[in-house]
Amino acid sequence: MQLIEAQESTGLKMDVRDLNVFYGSFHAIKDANLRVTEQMVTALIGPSGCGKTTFLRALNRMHDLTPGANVTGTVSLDGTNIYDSSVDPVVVRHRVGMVFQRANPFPKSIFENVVYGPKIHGERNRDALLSCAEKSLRRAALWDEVKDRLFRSALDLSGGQQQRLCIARVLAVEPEVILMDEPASALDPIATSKIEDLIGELKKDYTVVIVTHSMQQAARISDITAFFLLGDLIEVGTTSEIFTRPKDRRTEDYITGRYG
Amino acid sequence: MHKTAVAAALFLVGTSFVPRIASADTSITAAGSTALLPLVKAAADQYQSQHPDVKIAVSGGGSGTGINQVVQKAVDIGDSDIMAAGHPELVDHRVAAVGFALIAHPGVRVTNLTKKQIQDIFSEKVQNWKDVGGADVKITVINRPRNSGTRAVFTKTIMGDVSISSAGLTEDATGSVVTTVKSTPGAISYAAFSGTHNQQGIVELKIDGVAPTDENVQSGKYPVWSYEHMYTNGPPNAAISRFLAFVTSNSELLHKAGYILIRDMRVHESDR
Amino acid sequence: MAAIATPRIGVFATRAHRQEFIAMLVLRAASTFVVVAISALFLYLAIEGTKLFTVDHVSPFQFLFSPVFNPDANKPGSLVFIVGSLSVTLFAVLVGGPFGIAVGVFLAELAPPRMVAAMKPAIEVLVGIPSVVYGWIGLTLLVPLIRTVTGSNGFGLLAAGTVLSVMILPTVITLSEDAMRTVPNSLREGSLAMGATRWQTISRVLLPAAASGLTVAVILGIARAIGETLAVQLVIGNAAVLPQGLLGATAALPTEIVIDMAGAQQGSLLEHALFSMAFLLLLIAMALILAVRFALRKRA
Amino acid sequence: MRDAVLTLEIARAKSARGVRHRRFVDRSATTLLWCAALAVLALLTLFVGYILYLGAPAISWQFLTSPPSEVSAGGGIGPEIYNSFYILGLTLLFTVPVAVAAGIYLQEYARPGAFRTLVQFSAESLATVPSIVMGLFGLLVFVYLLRWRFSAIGGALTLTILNLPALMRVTQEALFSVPQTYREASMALGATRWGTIWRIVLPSAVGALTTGVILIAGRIFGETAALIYTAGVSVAAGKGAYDLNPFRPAETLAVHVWYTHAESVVPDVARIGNGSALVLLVMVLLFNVVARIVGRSLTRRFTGR
Repeated sequence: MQLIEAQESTGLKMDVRDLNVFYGSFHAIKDANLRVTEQMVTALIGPSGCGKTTFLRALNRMHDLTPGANVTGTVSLDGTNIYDSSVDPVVVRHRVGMVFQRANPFPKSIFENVVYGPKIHGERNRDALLSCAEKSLRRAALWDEVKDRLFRSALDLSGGQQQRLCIARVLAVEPEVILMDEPASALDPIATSKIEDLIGELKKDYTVVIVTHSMQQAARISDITAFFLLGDLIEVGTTSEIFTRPKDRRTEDYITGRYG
Repeated sequence: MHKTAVAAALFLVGTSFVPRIASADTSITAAGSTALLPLVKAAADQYQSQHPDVKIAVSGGGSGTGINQVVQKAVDIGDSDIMAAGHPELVDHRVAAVGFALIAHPGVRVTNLTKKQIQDIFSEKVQNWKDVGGADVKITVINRPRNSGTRAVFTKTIMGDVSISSAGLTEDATGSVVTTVKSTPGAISYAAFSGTHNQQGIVELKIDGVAPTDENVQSGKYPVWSYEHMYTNGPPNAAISRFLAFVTSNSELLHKAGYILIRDMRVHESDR
Repeated sequence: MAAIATPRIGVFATRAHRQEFIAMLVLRAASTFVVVAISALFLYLAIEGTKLFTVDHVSPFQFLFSPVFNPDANKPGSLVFIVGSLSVTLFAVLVGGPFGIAVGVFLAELAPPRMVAAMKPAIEVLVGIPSVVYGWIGLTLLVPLIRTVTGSNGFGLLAAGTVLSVMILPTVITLSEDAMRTVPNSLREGSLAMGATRWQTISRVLLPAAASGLTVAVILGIARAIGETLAVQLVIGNAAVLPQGLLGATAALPTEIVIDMAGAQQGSLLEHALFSMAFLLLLIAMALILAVRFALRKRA
Repeated sequence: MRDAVLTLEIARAKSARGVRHRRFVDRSATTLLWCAALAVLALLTLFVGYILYLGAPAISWQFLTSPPSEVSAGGGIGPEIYNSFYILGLTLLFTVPVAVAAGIYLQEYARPGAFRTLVQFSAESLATVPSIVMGLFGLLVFVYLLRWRFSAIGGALTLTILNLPALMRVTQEALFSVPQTYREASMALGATRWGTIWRIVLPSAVGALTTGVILIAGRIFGETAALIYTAGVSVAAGKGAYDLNPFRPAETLAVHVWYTHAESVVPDVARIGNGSALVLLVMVLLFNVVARIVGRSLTRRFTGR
């Protein structure tokens, strides 16, 4: 399957054009272009420090929070540039959720963590919150493990459970796109495989963009792969293309293990 | 945070009404001289217990503050040890007279000094007690601050044209003067009878052979005394007049606090 | 799908926006208040503090450099108080400074965790002890001690300086500990790896690296000392003469203010002179803050 | 060949001496630093012990509750204790909201720029203003300008300004200690900045914040120089001493220690000073202990730890 076919078969969710990110004078992302397809998993791969995470954080305006970071170019979500001055970054983040490299549950109960999003968006009804919590935790394949201790501290969960809780927390906001920044990098193999299974499930309803340092993981779970090197987006293609017939020499070198 | 802010706002609004409510009662405020403060405070305590409808707030601050505040009508009564010069609008109420004693540490072994000796000591011409007939102890002079009424009286009645050396220690007020004289060997200072008569551990020196007693002040033999003033801005209203009369006439209280009734004085300021 | 430009969940989003707006307003107002407070303070004291020169036509030179303080005779020379303030502060910094830095270094570099755990609350308590209690201890313990040992009357520069040395300790300790902790660990490891002893590491690598932070610690110690009022007033002797050696009684700017303010009539030369002293203190404090900024900028 | 061996031997001997010398210096320095630290603890123990020794005989229920005396011996410190708490309460009421708000602004909102620099510089300057100078400012504004006379509220507002910078600093440090990941997680879920601060950052910081506030409360309790010319040195007589009206002179305990020594004429100055000093010291210790306990329990409650 060719990239173009794949993207046309569903729909275009996000369109990144001429994206540049600077940290002060450091040019972290250089003229990147990427189309993110609806209901597919797009994996961003590349060696450490190549700008994958920086690119990902540009997709829901997280750079707004970093002093000194500057973004140029356009990132369209359903045709609207999220960097347009009329756009509210809060609404962008509402629609484009994010899961971080390290699980970062709030120092609150499991329940409070999951319903945090609905609460800040105005849901007050406790029954609604409870059912939302259950739904989200079930979708994140965590319900059975935590249903008896919903009101205990989230910090008592294991690392893998915490990360799934963070995914459940994002799901509860009902975003359209979920950004994941190496969500399994700090987890053991069993927890990792659970997360990977979960991502497979999620793409039925959501658009997922995932940063990963593991090529195997990208191969296992993604439909489309983008390869970054030193701030340049070198090549985008369907995952099978990238892993079997990379067009660029540098991509091939990386796939075959010539970079770290 | 919201709640705190709202509470603070409400509180501010609420408190701004309080003075108005308070002023519905008869309320008298006095501030100023700390030499007079004990008397005014004690008098206010007694007066309020007899007249529960009257509220009297008394505070110190010093004679200067008392005069400042009564000039600005910030208080009803300004207490002062000294005459308020340059303020014709103020009405002077002399409420008492008070004597001032020269006090020394007991270790100096002197009980009497002449006026000349005192001048020499305070101008630092004499620096050891043995030169005025006492023990071989270095003299430590303790003064009151510049605008102290006590110092003014002492300067006027004893020092005359001889200026006080600035090398001596300075203590704020009667109380600390007494404490410091007690604890410092060789110390000498001056303070109102109200602060010295009931103290142990100090000697009250005779001046030219005359003992510092109320009787000697009343008869005019003892030179160091003055009137205590309570100033009002313009003539006082009825409530304030009654309180002032109470202060002036309460002989038991005056005696207890170490002051002298005006009517007991047989000499007057003008006689000196 | 609605455009993101208009909030998706309309009513909630606008509510959140309203809150955000109000919060921003309140927070900015509070911050502005800080600016207003210091500006008003500076302005007021500047006006009151210069009346001595504008209303009474005293020359600033006389105010700063004449040792004759006799306001009744139009002579408000404040040299005595300025020198007094500088002497007690210098004494405090010379004694309390090295002592405080030593303890700060100890806490950052040598102290076992249990010792740190014991020292932290102790330092907090030292900060918390009211200055009037320090003064009281000075008055009832230190002054008699000095009197017994030296035969002077006990009040004076030595007593005031000693009390201040103790009072600036917490400031100097805390700030120098912070300064030591900000030195990167790589320097520490680098030095130790070359076979330097711990003390060599501290004295030759860490102390120079933390120099600007330590300077700040000392400067803020000075700021604490120069404005201290009651603890000093109780033990310095309050004699309007230049200090005659360590045992001599003298007076400092804050102590002179607190002693004579009560008796000063509004608008009098004395009152103006006292406000000039307060303004001078404020200017010194500001100068110290600028010095801190300068010291920190050098590091950056 | 022999020469070379000899040189090596000498070098070894020399360096052995060098090592011994270096070790000696290291040990001495270590000992010295230990002594300095122990001296601080000893100093504190001395102070506490001394004040306890002086003050304990003066403490009685009667001393703690009865009104002060102006003339005769036997005065107590009841109204002064009340006023200390009253002014402390008023001060916290004003200063905590303002300082926390300004601290939040500096730590969470302000971008580097002229305004932030100005606020920060103002706070630093305010922090070094000597308390007697602040007292004179209070005298000018509250007594002369607003004509409030010596009043509890004038004193409290003076202390409010005096303690703003310290409380701002406490706020900033408490906020700084909240992990950045909490903020990112909350914002990534579509929370506004204020929503994030209110629901995540402040609850996580509340323990540290409260500890800091109580520690500063301990300092406010003992403040003296700024109050002499603002809240005054007198208390009303009788029941009026326990007035809730903030527009009345209100001598605090710390001021009373100074005032009794400096201005009053009672014969038992030493007893009152000793007893009051002890009460002040005990309060400081109490504030320290309470700060830690409350801070810890709040942290536990708000973060589920």
